[in-house]
Amino acid sequence: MELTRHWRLHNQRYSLVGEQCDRCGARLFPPRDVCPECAEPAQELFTFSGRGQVYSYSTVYSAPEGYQEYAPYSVALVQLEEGPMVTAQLTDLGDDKPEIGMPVEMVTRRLRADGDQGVIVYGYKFRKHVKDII
Amino acid sequence: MELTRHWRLHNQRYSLVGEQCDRCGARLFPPRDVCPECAEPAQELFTFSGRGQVYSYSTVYSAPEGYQEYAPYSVALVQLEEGPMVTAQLTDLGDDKPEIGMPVEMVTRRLRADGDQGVIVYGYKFRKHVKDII
Amino acid sequence: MSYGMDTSNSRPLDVSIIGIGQTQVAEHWSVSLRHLALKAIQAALADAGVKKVGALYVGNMTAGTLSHQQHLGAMLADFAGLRGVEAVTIEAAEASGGAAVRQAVLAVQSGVVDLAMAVGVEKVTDMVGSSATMAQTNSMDADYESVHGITAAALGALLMRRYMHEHGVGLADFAGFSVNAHANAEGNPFAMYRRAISVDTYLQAPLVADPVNLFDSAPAGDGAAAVIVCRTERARDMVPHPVRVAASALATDAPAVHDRRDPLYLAAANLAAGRAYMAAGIGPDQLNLLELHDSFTVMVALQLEAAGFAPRGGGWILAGNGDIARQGRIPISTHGGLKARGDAGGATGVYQLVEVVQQLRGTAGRCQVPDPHWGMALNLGGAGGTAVAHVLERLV
Amino acid sequence: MSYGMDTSNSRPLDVSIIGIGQTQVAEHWSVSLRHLALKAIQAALADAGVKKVGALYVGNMTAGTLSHQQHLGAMLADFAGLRGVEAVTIEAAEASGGAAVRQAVLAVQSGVVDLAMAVGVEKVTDMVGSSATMAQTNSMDADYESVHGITAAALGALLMRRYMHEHGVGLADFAGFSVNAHANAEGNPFAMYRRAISVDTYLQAPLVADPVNLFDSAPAGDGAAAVIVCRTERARDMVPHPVRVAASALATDAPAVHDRRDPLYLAAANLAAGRAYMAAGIGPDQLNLLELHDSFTVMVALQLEAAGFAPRGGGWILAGNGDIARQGRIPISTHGGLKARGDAGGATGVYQLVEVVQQLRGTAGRCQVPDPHWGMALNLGGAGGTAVAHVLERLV
Ligand SMILES: [Zn+2]
Ligand SMILES: [Zn+2]
Repeated sequence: MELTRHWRLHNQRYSLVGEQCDRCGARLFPPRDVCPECAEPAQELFTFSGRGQVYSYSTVYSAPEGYQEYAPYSVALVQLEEGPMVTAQLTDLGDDKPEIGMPVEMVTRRLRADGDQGVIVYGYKFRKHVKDII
Repeated sequence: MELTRHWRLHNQRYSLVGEQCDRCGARLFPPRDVCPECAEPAQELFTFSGRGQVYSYSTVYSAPEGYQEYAPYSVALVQLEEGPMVTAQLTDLGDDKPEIGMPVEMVTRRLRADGDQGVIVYGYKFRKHVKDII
Repeated sequence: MSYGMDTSNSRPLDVSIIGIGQTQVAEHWSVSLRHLALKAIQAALADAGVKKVGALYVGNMTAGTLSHQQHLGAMLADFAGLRGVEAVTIEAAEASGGAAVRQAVLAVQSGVVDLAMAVGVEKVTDMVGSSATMAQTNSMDADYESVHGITAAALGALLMRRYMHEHGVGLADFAGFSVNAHANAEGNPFAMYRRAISVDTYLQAPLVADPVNLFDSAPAGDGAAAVIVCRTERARDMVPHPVRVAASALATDAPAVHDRRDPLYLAAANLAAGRAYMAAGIGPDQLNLLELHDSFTVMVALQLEAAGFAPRGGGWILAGNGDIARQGRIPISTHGGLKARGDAGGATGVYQLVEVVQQLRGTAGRCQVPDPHWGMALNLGGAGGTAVAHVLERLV
Repeated sequence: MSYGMDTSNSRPLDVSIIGIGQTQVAEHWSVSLRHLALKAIQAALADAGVKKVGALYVGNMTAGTLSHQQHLGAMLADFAGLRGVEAVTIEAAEASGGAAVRQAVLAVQSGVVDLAMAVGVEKVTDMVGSSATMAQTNSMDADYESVHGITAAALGALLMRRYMHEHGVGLADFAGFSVNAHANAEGNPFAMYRRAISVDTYLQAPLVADPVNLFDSAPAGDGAAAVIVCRTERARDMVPHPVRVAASALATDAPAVHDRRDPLYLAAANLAAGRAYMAAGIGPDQLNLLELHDSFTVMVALQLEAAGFAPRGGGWILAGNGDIARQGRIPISTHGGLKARGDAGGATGVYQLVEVVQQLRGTAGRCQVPDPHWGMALNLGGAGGTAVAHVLERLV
């Protein structure tokens, strides 16, 4: 059972809550308390917009335990518009093929079912971002 | 799945096959290829009688994954009559309480069922040895 | 008493401890492994008055199985703002922390690394129940111990029952070890349980694995502790109260109890303590305190015997004769030990050294032993398959 | 090219390798982890002509998760007839082996340990399928990488696709790395696959994680390798052909690729190689061979760039211009590399050093590079979160 490990990450998984460095202004996701740019404390919370673009992508055919039922699935490095990069799955692709530079937005989806003890983990994935209708 | 790990130990688990040191005659179980007494190679196989006595014993109430269905169960250090000591469960105790010095003999029993992938592991346990009827 | 003939590990060292840090041992449900480690690392950096170190040695045992996380060297270096720095994990079961400190000492002694940090961290509450129990068995022989459903508590129980049988002692004879540890923990703000217990409480505690009861064994908790070492000459310039690492030794024994010639003899602890005494140029009589690995009360008795404080079969006597108290001949578990400070698995060895440093600095508060000059930490892995001994000396 | 400013790890060493041993990398179904390690340990002891060592450093990554077995220091020391000896496990993901060698070097350099052995051992076939795949992800960030179902192959693929995009190269441009490794492995009796492959075979290989195909990635196998080090002066007396450890360096980066400023820049490899060059007093041009961590072809390109053999974005050119061949400017994967000798996880770094020693001794048989004087081993953990560099020199 590993409920608490996932519960601890609730704000990150559901809302992309990261941090901002007081000193250099760097925006950090995942949050890390110490700014990697200037080594100063960075504990001011900052919620990311969830918009970004695909930096790179691939497909997992041979999945680890807990992910086999979803295989094959698309994974990507997504560069958020505020700067940081995140690792995540691409979802809701339909017939679209992912491509580098494709605009994406964060959505909440099931990440995995946790083995025979059944903890289901939800969190961010990214889907193709369709321009806002004004 | 970890079939092969258990299959490798078949001769030890089912028949207490150990080794004897060519040089100092030490009998070794578990087998270890290098004699801990004289650091010489010890690869001559030696099958233990399976008889011995209880060196110490205890009861496990809070069992690890894979053993919970058997708890509480008795465990012991058994000194084999040929010298080596082995760690094993005591079984078939009925109303008897184990005691230090109690004569025991090896029997084959189910050790564990291996999680959701269902590999059942058999091997040695020890039961109270009733004097042979001649 | 024989400590073995090997003197290879007994060269004089030129290393001192200049910084210490620790978190409380507790069920830190809301704190991740990396955040726990960060707190101890930052506390140690602040204590030493430095921003960086040249190498980071992480002592950890269960992160791979309980948190699905290895590669902690790179991860913690990066997370603590030390990106780029040399960093690896040292694992020697529950002796991982002591072993990490030893690697830090060797790195500094080699002249290659200037400032080295050892951080012990253990996050045992990422999984609970039988999975957690299973992770603890990874220090045993998987093929010949764990497969039989043996637990750490059962191993302690097998040793305790045999000890009682061979030496004709009863459960009550062990009570003093537990009572002493809990009494000492009252003064330690980093302890998991800060409440004294009575002999009666001990005797009436529920069984964990007969004859081991709840107060014979140590409660597992999350925790992190860190120390920073550098050359002694530099240490004197950097901090007002460096503590010298007079000796560091690590020895092993068969990890499986059944593979030992005499299960009631802790050969690795004897070797490590013996080498440490030789290197420090002292004997057990000169020690003013001893932090030992009191995972089970019987292990206390066996370590006191292995480290020269009692003859074979006589360790239990110290539970009742006042020797181990704060004012006694050889105070032990002065901050609560594993029993009451809490058992933070592979972080234990670093906690022990942090505590010895506090004692030698004279900053141990209500845990303070009167005016100590020498202290030793003895950290065990498994049921004694690894032993790490460090002798520390107050510099005046 | 910047190797960073830190010179703390660049002190001169006085350490040499006097013994090497290895097993074939293979699916050793019938051989346990301890037996695998024993073979390499005994081979190294025999090669050095010694019976014992003063310390044993075990490089391993997956035993805790795949074999339910940690505490390998005590276990392997005991099993190999070295009971009592100092022994611990060093873990730095797939760089565990190189890191273990570095600890052996530091221990000898410190003067505390006389003879030290590093043994890398990995037993990946104790579990198969998705459990084994999961164990490999322990080197990533569990909370922010593994939880998204990322695999090692997927990380390699993310880097490869971006590399192809930024530098305008195609799949065929990587073929030479794989073809070279397989050709070299034909002469290595310890290799997992001893068969040359053609460019066509490479191009038609099934996808593992697009664009990574079967021949872009390295096959996992069981294996063990060991080296023994001591002071150089003593080494000259003990064996006819000691090989000097001219430099040893370990550096880290963020273990998660997304945490790096530029995912296509291997900062840790750059730091480690740079420190090693400085300590050895040479540059990349002097090196006669390089064993690098060719877990994926794109990682070869990135390491060649990080270690000074190509400008940023130019590493792929060496796949096709002959430079990396046995007679080329900088021969790589001379015994097959991870790709064809096989990827023995945390044992890899020790295999690399065994192979460089064979080259410098002139005993590499059909793998022999002509008359080498300097060789380097570059061992990565994860996707470059840890890098260990060792420069070896033939003593004449
Ligand atoms: Zn900043
Ligand atoms: Zn013998």
